[in-house]
Amino acid sequence: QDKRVVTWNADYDPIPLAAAEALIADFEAANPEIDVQLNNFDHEAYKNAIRNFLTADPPDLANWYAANRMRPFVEAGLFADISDVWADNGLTDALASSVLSSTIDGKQYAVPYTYYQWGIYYNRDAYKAAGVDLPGEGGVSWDQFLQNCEKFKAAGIDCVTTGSSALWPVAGIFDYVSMRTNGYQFHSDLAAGKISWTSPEARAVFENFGKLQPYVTANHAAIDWQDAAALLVQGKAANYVMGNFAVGVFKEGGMTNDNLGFMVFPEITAGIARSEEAPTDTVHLTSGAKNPDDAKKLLAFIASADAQTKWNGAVGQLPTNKNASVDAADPFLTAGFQALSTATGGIAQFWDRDADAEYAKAGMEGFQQFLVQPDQLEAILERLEQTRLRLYPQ
Amino acid sequence: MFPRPIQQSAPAVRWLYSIALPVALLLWLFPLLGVALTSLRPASDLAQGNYFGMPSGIAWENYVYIFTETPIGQYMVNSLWVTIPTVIGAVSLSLMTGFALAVYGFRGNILVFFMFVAGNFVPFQILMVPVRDMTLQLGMYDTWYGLALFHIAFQTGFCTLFMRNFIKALPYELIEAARVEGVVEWRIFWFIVLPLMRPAIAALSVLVFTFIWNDFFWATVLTQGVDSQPITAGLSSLNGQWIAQWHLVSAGSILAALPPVLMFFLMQKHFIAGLTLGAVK
Amino acid sequence: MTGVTLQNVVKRYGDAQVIHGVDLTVEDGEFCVFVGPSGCGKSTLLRMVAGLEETSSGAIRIGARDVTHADPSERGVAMVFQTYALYPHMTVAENMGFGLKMTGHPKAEIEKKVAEAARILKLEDYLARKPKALSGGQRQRVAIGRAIVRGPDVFLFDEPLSNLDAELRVEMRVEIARLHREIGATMIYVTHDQVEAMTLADKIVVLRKGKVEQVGKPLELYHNPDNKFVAGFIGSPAMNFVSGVVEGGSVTAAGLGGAVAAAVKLPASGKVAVGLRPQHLRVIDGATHRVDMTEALGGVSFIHVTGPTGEKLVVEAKGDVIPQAGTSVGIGFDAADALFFDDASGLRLR
Amino acid sequence: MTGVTLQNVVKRYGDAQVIHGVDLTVEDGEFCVFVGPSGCGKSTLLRMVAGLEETSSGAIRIGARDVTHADPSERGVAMVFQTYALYPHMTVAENMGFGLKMTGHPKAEIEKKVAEAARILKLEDYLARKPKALSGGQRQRVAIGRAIVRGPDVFLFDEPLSNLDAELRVEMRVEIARLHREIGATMIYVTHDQVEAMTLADKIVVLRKGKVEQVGKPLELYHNPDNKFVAGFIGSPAMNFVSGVVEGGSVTAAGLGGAVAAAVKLPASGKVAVGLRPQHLRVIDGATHRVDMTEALGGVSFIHVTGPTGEKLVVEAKGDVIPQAGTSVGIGFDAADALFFDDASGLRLR
Amino acid sequence: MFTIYVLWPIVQSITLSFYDWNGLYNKDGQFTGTFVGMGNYAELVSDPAFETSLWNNLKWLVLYMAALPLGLFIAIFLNQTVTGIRLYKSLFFFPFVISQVVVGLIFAWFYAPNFGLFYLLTQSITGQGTAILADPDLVTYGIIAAGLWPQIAYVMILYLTGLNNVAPDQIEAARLDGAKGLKMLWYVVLPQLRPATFIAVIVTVIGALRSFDLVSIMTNGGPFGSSRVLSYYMFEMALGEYGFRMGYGAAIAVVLFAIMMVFITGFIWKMWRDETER
Ligand SMILES: Nc1ncnc2c1ncn2[C@@H]1O[C@H](COP(=O)(O)OP(=O)(O)OP(=O)(O)O)[C@@H](O)[C@H]1O
Ligand SMILES: Nc1ncnc2c1ncn2[C@@H]1O[C@H](COP(=O)(O)OP(=O)(O)OP(=O)(O)O)[C@@H](O)[C@H]1O
Ligand SMILES: [Mg+2]
Ligand SMILES: [Mg+2]
Repeated sequence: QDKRVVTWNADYDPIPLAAAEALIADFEAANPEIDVQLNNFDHEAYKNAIRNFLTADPPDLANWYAANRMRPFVEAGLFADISDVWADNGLTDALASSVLSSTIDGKQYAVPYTYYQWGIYYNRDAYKAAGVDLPGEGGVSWDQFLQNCEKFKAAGIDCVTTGSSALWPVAGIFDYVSMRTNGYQFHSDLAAGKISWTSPEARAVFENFGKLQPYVTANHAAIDWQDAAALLVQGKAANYVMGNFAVGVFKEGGMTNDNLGFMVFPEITAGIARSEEAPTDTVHLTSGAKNPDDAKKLLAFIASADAQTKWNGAVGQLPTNKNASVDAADPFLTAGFQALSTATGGIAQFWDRDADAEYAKAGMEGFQQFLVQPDQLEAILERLEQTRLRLYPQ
Repeated sequence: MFPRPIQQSAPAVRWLYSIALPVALLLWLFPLLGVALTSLRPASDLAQGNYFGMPSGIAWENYVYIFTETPIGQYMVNSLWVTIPTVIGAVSLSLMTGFALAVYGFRGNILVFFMFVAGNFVPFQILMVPVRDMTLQLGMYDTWYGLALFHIAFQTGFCTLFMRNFIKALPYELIEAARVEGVVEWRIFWFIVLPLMRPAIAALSVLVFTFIWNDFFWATVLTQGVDSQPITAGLSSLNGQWIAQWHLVSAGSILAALPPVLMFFLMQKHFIAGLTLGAVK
Repeated sequence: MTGVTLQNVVKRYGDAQVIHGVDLTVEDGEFCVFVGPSGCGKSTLLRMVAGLEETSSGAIRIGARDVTHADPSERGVAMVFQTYALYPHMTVAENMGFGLKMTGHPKAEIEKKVAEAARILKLEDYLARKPKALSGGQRQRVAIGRAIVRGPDVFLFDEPLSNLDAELRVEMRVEIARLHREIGATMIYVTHDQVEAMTLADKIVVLRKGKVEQVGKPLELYHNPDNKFVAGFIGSPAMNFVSGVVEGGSVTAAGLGGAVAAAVKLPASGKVAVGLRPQHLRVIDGATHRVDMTEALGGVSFIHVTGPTGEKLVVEAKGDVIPQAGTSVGIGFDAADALFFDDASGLRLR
Repeated sequence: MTGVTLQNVVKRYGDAQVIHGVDLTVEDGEFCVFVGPSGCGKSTLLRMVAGLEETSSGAIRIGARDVTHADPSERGVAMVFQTYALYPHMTVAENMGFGLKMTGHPKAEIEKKVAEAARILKLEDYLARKPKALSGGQRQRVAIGRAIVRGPDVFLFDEPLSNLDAELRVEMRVEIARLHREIGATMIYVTHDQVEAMTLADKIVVLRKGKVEQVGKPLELYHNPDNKFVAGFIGSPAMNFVSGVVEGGSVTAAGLGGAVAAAVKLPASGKVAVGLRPQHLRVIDGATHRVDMTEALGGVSFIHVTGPTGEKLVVEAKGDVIPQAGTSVGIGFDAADALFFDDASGLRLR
Repeated sequence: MFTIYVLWPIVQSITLSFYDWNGLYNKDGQFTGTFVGMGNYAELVSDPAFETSLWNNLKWLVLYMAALPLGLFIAIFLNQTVTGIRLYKSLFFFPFVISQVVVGLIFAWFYAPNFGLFYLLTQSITGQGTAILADPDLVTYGIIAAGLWPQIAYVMILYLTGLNNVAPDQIEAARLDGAKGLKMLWYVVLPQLRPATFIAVIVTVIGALRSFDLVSIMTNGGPFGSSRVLSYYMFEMALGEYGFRMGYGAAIAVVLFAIMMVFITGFIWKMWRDETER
């Protein structure tokens, strides 16, 4: 019973938790001398708890998010550099799509093991009810989409729904409009505070965003994303810009593969390479780890194609390891895998992971406000610009 | 005496009043009644949009559900773990401080007293960061006793104010009489003051119980998991999970409201006496 | 010897001095009553004896012991408060026995003493009741009982009857007098009721602004006051004062209609006050005084008159035949009844 | 004509009847005093006149108007409360002017009337003060002032002086008497103070258990009571009652030591009560009565004696020479002073 | 203990408000903040979110005062002696006993778009449902209304006990003086209710400034921060998901404390006066 212990703090809901436990079992089977102790937290509480346990009582491994979300911990020296894990296991290649988001100052601090695609989920019944043609295989064009919206509006159906009381759902829409208008690099620079909100490019984004605005569910600011999902399920709304995790909710509400559809967000500016949003979940080695060597073994295992295939298969998300495979029976996963693997423009994390926390919040408030009060555009832009100048002094 | 007793007015007015009373009450409690009703609606009613019509049946299963499928029971137990020690701690501490402040005219007495009063009004927010930090450092973050300890400390301010005023209102001659009779101070406290404080203790206990039970802010700040979060914070996080399941939210709300409401009904006299005596919170 | 002796006792509250060096001896077994206008320091003095107020300077002795700085509980005194100060949560028996219980007396002894006190005060039937269930007079009795039980050397009473209504007051007054006869302990009693003071006291101490004005037996103070204040304070209705001028060895009081023969040593000249009690005045024929008002109380009437100098007098008259308000009358008196006081110092001229 | 007439006035609280058909006429400008034991309904009756209590049946007239069901403010009455009921947040002037302000009088007029009332009551210097800053007597004056300002037909007073100390009470009593002379309005005054009743009243109404026992001038009630209750109630100290037996046209009262000549129409036989006021008794040589206690108050002394039948008597004695407690004495009196009452009904035998 | 948990933290908070700190200690447990002097305050001045919060707090303060007349009105309405009135009084008092969390949930349900009663009500009146909590201009009022519900109940109890202690003789005197109805209320009853009013004002002010629970439960400060109040904004800044700016949060708390201090001082001053008068 002299096993070496690796401790791992995580924030899984029941289904991912079971998958993680299976993953641990596999790892322990392969490494019988190591005992992995998973300490699971409530998802919301975890965001708070991690700040405490990293200092007070650090585990070996901790779940968190990539990109800017991990930056404070890296800067405080709480997450350890694991460039060696990447190098030793050839991850730079296997996890190619996630290299950028795992890297700070040229060093890797995270092992990404799952992501999920965003896109437009739609209700075929609603399309039929409004007499709108169903989108084809490659989605619809922007103009077509807006025309459809006009028809939905006439039929009393919300063309685009969302529930923004928690703010982040609007960021999804904005990100897509932004990437489709100006491309991935623009999104990335905007999130990094490098682009002025009053620049013509930014204005162009809002102009397109504004075209969508009249068709978005009214009162979205008062409801949660699940409430909005109910609207889609009930056919009161036709399209929903959401992440793939919402599929479970749609299906719980009674939708099936027959009437739930998925398409990528329409192209706006022609010729821009398509990029997609796919927030990545990661595991990190802490600086205070007591058993870093075995922890790194586990990290490498988590990064492996087999482990990712299995875990994501159980959870219904996409593996980050390009050598892993997805469940072909799930049309949404395969569609997502397809969309992401052909996203030549790049993979974005999500507004609130690409941008610094405070900046992210200010931005999302601006997006939400714009969707409620489009006439306030100037004021919104000016405020955002001020925030930007304060946070990123030129 | 004001307004004029209704008995003295015309029969029509009296009749009107007797009608107006229940109507006003119904309107006043309407939101509460609505929630109580909703908590007993089957989920199917809500799904069909039957939010306000006759429920198609009484769904006790909503309550069964939240007890079996969610940790609401645990939350309630946590609440008790926080509330009961706080009531006992704050009340017994303040009995002593109150006695000292009321009976002995030591120097700085009034200053200490005003300190307690002022502390009582302080916005929680100014305490939040340091208290949270301190609790963390002491390793009591996310434990019921960390939360209870803070509550005891904070409530002692209010309770002392209350107790002191109550003891001050006791006839001072009682204490003098006992002194002349040769009774030592702590016995005066034990045999004379304490028995007379019984109503105050009851009132204060009820009051503190509701305050603590209903506390949300500190529950959010000092606890976070199912293992230690009290019902208010628990309900708030369950609310995050029960999107659009208003029958569950309602049932949870009713459950969370029940203990203080029961307390109020059982100890009504003390409760109101406490409020008007202490009057500040 | 368990008398009480005060020696140049002073009390200060901060800067305000409220007791200005009181010297007083209360003999063993004596019933001593403090009277004086409100705020003169009666209660303060009593509470200093009890030890409830610190003594700023001077010495207090009970019997032979100097108790100036002793704790209240060590002084062997018992006090009866105006508000009774009964412990509301204890029965009558517990109230009475509480002091003994706290000082560790055995139960049987306490019970015996309580029973004895209850017998003296006729409280046997109420021993199991709480104070709330008693009438005012009974409560007062319990308060006294509580004092008796401890068998103190000195009893202190602070206006014990002022919360009772007139009838009960008379009754309890008689009770306290009987008690004093029965136990014979030293008692100090504060009151502002004339009748209580006159009827209960062996010795009355008249206080004024924290100073002793006069000490003496009740009738001594009545008939033989040392100064104008005591003369005016003792006796009801109060003594009439008329200002007079000493001229050549005799007093002329215009308010009384002329010269008053004075059998006392007068100053060479200057002003004096002439004091005459209402019952020593009578209405006679004449036109020196105007009748302002008459009050017929049945057995006795009071006639309020104004003299030629504007000084008002009250005349007591027996019988019902009294002059009408507004008429003019004369005032008669026996010069032997008149007292004379120095106008400036208020001291009695003898 | 602004007298007050009550006609068979009844007051019920639920089932309890507290006023049993009172008939009474108070003449214009008369000063009428209600007296009676506590709880007899004095206040209730007064408040019915004021309109503060509903009248259950009967009629109340003020002047010629029937005001039985009129609003208090319409009756033209003003009331002075025992507690003064001053508005603590208003100055004296505002307190006095409040009634006029409420009835919409112009400011200048209010000021004039307030100034006038303040002059009458010597309150000019206090007009800007709040009641809290006034002494008890001044507050009482303000309360009266408030009543005066409204110039009512009838003034009602409910024990207006009972919250004042003895000295002030005398002073204010004189004040009220002066006021009545000055304004000459009808006044109804409730008190339980003998002296107030005797000295202020034109007419005393003795109430008992919600019924009028006797109405009359003060001395008339004193000398000529209709029944034993009134005889015992009016006069202080109270009349002594000794039970006697009628035998062959004369009364034998063992408590007085034998037969009492009675110049009244006696019943053929049966018991009577013999009433004698303390001042009509005197101590003589003898051994029929034992002296319980003596109270020397200076001018007058009261001797408490117990007769052979155990009946207690109070004897008033002038002068200071009084028997010792415990000695035996006899009791002398003038049979002409004795009053006789039927033992069963209490009615006076004449 | 009180010192440790209440007085000392106040000092610490004030100190902290001069630092920029993300709430993290480094792995050696050392404080990682940097001293920025008045920097946080300077930033506050130009922070639009702070401005919104301040304005909203002002709205809370002003509108919460409505609890006074409304509470008084209900108290007067209930101040009768008819059978069962005690039960009525306690039922009217109910909302106060309930946790603000529950109140928030109840009103969120009441305001919910599409099926909320309020929404339906406005829909039937204006034809266009109003989702209060989604409307940046109305949301604060919606939350205040929810807060008023228990607050009115509280004020009502204070006034009920106050009315109980109104001197009957003064009322009677005023009746003789011809004061009726509103005049009576204004000139005679209200002045006597001053102590009750004073306490009611104090608790209402405190309630308004402490308005954290409802905002947190009902809107999380949204939409786009338009229902923020200082207390919530502080929490958001210090412990919110996108926050962890402890120093900045502390600075907000200090401002809130300063506002409250005005009232605390007033209260203490009045208490001191009462105390010394006794
Ligand atoms: N704690 C105190 N601080 C300052 N002065 C005081 C204090 N207690 C009493 N005094 C003053 O001492 C004086 C004497 O008060 P005391 O109570 O002895 O009067 P008293 O003769 O008993 O009056 P009363 O007949 O009204 O009871 C008063 O002038 C009073 O104002
Ligand atoms: N609201 C009431 N309900 C029932 N009984 C009442 C009420 N008010 C007074 N009474 C009864 O009416 C009777 C007369 O009361 P009232 O106050 O008139 O007496 P009073 O002569 O003024 O006595 P006091 O001298 O004590 O003031 C009393 O027996 C009292 O108990
Ligand atoms: Mg005194
Ligand atoms: Mg009365």
